[in-house]
Amino acid sequence: MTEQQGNGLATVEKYYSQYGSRAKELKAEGRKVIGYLSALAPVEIITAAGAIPLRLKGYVSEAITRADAHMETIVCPFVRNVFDAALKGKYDFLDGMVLPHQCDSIDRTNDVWNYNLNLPYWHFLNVPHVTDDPSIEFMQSILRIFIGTLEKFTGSRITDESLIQAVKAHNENRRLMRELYDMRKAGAPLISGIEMMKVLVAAMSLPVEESSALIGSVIEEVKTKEAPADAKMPRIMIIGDQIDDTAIVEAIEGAGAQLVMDDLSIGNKMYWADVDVTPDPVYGIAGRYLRKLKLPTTCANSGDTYQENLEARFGHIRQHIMDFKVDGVVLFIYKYCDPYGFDVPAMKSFIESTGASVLYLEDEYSTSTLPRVKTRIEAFLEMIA
Amino acid sequence: MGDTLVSSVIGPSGPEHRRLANKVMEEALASASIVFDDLAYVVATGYGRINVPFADKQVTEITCHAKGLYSLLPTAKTIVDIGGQDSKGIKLNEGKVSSFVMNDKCAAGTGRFLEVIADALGVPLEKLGDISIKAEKAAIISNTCTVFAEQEVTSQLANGESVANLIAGIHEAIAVRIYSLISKLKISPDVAITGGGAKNIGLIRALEIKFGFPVLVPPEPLLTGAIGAAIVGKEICERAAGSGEILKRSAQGLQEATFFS
Amino acid sequence: MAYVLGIDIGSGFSKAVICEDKTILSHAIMPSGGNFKETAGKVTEIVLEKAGLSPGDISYATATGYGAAVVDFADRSITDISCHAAGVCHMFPSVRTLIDIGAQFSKAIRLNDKGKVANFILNEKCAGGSGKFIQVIARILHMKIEDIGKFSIQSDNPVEFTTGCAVFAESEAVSRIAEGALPGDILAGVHKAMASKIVNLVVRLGLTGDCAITGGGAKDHGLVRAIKTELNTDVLVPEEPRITAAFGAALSAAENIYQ
Amino acid sequence: MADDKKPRALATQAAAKIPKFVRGNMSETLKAKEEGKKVAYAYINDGQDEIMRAMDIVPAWGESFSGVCAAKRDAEKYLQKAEADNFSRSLCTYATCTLGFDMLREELGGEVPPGAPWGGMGRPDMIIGSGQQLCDPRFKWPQATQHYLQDVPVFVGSMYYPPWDPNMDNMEQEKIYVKYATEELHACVSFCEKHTGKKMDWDRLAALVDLTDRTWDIFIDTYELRKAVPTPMDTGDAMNTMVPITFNLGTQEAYDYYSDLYNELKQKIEKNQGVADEEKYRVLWGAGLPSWFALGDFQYFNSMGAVFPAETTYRNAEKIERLDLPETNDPLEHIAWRWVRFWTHWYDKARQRPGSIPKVERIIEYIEDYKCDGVVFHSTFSCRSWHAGIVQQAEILRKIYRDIPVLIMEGDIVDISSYNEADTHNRIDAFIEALETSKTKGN
Repeated sequence: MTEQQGNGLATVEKYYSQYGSRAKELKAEGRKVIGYLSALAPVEIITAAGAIPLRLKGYVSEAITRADAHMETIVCPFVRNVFDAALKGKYDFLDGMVLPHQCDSIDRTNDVWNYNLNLPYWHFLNVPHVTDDPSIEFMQSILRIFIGTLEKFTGSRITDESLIQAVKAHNENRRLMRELYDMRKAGAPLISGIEMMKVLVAAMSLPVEESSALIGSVIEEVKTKEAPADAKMPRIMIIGDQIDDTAIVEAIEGAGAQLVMDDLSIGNKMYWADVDVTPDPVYGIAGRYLRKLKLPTTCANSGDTYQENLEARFGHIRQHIMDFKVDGVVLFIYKYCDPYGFDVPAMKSFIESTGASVLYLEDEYSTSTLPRVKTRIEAFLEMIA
Repeated sequence: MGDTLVSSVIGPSGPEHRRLANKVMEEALASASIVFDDLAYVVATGYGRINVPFADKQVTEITCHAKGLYSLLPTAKTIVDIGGQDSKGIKLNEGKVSSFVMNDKCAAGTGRFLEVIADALGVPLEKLGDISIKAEKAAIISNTCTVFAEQEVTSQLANGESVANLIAGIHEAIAVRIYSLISKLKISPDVAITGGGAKNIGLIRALEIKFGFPVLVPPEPLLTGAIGAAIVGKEICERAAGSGEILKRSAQGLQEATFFS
Repeated sequence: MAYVLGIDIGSGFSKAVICEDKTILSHAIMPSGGNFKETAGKVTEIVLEKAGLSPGDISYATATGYGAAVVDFADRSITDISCHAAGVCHMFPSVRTLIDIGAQFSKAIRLNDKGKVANFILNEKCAGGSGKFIQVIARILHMKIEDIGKFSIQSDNPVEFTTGCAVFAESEAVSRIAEGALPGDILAGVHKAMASKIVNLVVRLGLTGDCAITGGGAKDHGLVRAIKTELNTDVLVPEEPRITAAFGAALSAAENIYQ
Repeated sequence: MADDKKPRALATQAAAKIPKFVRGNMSETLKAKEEGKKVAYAYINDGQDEIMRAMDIVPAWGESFSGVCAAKRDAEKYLQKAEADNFSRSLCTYATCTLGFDMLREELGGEVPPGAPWGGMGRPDMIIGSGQQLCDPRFKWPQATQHYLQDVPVFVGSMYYPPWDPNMDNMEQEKIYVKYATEELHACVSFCEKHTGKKMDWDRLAALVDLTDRTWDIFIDTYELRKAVPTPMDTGDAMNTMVPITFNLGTQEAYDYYSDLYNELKQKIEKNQGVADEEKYRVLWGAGLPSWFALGDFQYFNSMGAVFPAETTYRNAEKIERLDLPETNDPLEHIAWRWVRFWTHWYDKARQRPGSIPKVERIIEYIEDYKCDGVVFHSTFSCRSWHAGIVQQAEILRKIYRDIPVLIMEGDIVDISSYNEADTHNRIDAFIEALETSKTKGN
């Protein structure tokens, strides 16, 4: 990846606009590529299996044309869009897919994906929704089942040593991405929200070492940038599940705001918490994905009181709002999403209690609604100005 | 620079925003008997605000409705704007927007809903109000989807339900949608209604029943946003005059703009 | 020789057909409007007049369609799904898969070899795949429904419609026009969007045998072309696709006499 | 198309007793206070019924309450209340309806809002949810409720079952799942002990677990009587007779209810009494919760000679022997095995038929056993859990079994705004015609 030195953002642009192109190349060289859905998929294990983990994304500007023949329209619009993309052949180069049990929209359509795509390798990772000790133990068991199926598929054992190496590699990847995030704390960030979105998307389409190299070169490039004049633009944070396109970010930054932070499932949720390197690596992995990763589908009601539960669920959001001096939060939730949808009133009042304003948008995974979304965002910015 | 409204023009929108923008502007200038260059500043708002090339600034209809309405009805705390494409609720705090809501990706509770139904019943849009207040009993319209509500209306009509009752039923249905939208703002009086929907007495009555108190309606509801835009422009000019800075104006004159259409 | 009447009160149009046994003597089509009952009477008058018959000459009348219930002078009513099947089977005996595109609903129907409904499926509670979609777009383009086909067919660059909602397709179309898209391309886009929704119904039903399209949508060449492309097979279209159900109703009326 | 507006009539006296049953369950939650009992918000099929019963905790069922609101077409005000606080209209309407009711009750300082159907539900002392595979609202709903009842403690347990995978042996996985579920049930017991201040009486629990086994058995024995031609009871009634097995599991009342129903059905069979005047078509209710505000549609089917001798919905029980449960002294482990096997005991069958899935195997078995001529699915827009995948089931059924007439109806459990009677009846009419065709073709 030497060609990257100095022109990281150019490479990012390439991998963002031609998503998965690098994985395709490596596939041609004989590497195995495993697609995965959701931030719940333990990429460490895929890496340890010698395969390339490729995050499945949708295509917001494409209409869903083929999925509806097999999948109800009451299913999460993001899931439908990705499935549609797969039916259209956009993921034909994959050797297999892992669908973690994030929500009903994935759990209840697991059969539909498997039946219609029928890839050489398929696994539904039955992640629990609860985070107590029995759940951690259960999580380890199902991770071992997952490891077993990968070993069967690749024909080679996944040793604890290779898992530990993978854990370290992905922790390093997370560390680098956090370093890039830190560059957005400045009054005038050196990297725009649009650039950041492209980095996040590009990074999830590469083998971990290449991903780290790319982030590294982006950091180098961004460092050398001329610091822009400290413009008094409102600082925005976006919260949601998988937003993997710049369209919405362009709507925000195009209206004269700066997107300085996110709590998205391809962003901060992926990179904030490391896996503890434990003697039994599976234990560390289970703990990271079940407890450290903050998703509305892992029900952390560890606390005895409602306040404690709130802290466990949303505490990290307040931290980000303070660290990144956030003025306004865009809460972008997909229609038909029970896990996020039921959180909205509590999350909204929690965020407002930090002094930040909230714009709640319930929308499709589609640019078709962009004109209306833009008006809301502009009005929101006029309001908090 | 005074506060008086010198001239106003209302024209139907449509696909060719740009040409229509020029047309209404020309008419407004004519009726005020001034020329484009006499204007100190031009602010565009509304769904097609980006298609007003000669505007110096674009501001959303939310902010403009707030400003405009505050100047017309200073006691209003909550604004309900029932437009063609969407309905909005705006919470006012001393004339500034403190929060707002817009209807989701569904035409239920918007002016389009009324247009579609008026079409289906063969009743002119502006007549809906007067007809519906003659209804003895509002028909039950269970579908919120515009298209299926239309089907529901036609079938009830076929089963002999009266046009007046159906229109009243439709107003009831829209009032329900709008009310639950506005409820997200924690409604506080006075409530003012603007936009095309405000011209529909039947809909106003239905909403008043939901709110439980009478609502305010400006003399020309359709103008509220434009008036607000003018006020925004005036404020910008005054701020500039105060700080002595030169206003950045759009390069596009009115004449060049017409080439776009 | 017995004369039979088939009358189809759709949510958009009302159609009537008079047959002598199984041959069409006359047909009539008019908008259903607000008063189905009145329309039913009127369309029957017209079709009788065209055939030079009086009500007394009709030995059996079968009603179908959305407003069938109001046709009090009918001897019997059947759903338009069965009537479309009967009508098409008589015109094109080889057809096993039938697509009907009405004002409110699109249907995919599978026929058995006797022209009876073996299985069927209607579009979801969303008008995206129905004729409504076209009406909405035609309205903002200030265009007559019947002119739409020829505009659409000229387009080789259809606009991508990302919304499925017939009502909100309007705002999407408006912004496309503002961006300078050509009417033809927009219509082709609408047809593409509708076709994929309709074809999904066929996929769910399973495409078998020859395929025919009936209903108002079948008069739209642009839509028919788009469906052919999506289905990747040829389709049959009756000369006057809108009267298929009324014809089917007349055929079943004829059968009733000889039972 | 005769527009059938008759009030809903039931085929069995047992079904007619149900409103009293439901009303009783709801008033229990209101009486509990003076009886010194604790009330818990609970959610059906969470496997925690016997625990609550053994500790005299009165379950308050949100699903039941919302269903009643819907049946009385009186849910809109609650749905709107929830919507006003930003709960999306696309979320589970069982949950949003009850949440709206909770909000109103809190505004009245805990007093039940006037005009609440059947007296409404009392304020809970605790909330017992489950992060099990049944649906997301099962663990999000309790969390969302606590936002309004902040002093009320919430427990969310978990009861998973091995996912269906044609290439994997679920048997070895089951042990992992049962171990996990058992530990979660024990956690539930500790939670209940903590918040009732009582200790669990394990003998009593064991007795109740045994009672539930016997209730599952008699429930299935009773429902299998519906194989008779004409069927003595159809799904229209079953949407009522589901109440005891769903909301009163682990009570003698539930057991007695089904033994009464068993006897009633026996008599009807002897007298050759059917549901329809003339039973022309037998239809399987293949999947989906009903539109509680439109149960009259079952009568509309009946009026055309179509009856439903079986349904997959709310048949959430199985003959215990068929589940072949391993021996255990821990009643909680027994509950875990019972629920896990309830889902997995179809897997082997599905594995034997290439291209099949367990849900479709179950449908095929019922089609054969109950001699069904067609299948009706009901898709409700606010519930993903039971309704995502129906299109797939219909497709697989057609491909691996036969081209049996299928009708997919659309509506919602509680929100009437998605329902259109004229359209629904039109679809039913066409389906009946398709049934007629396939029967004449058949013989």
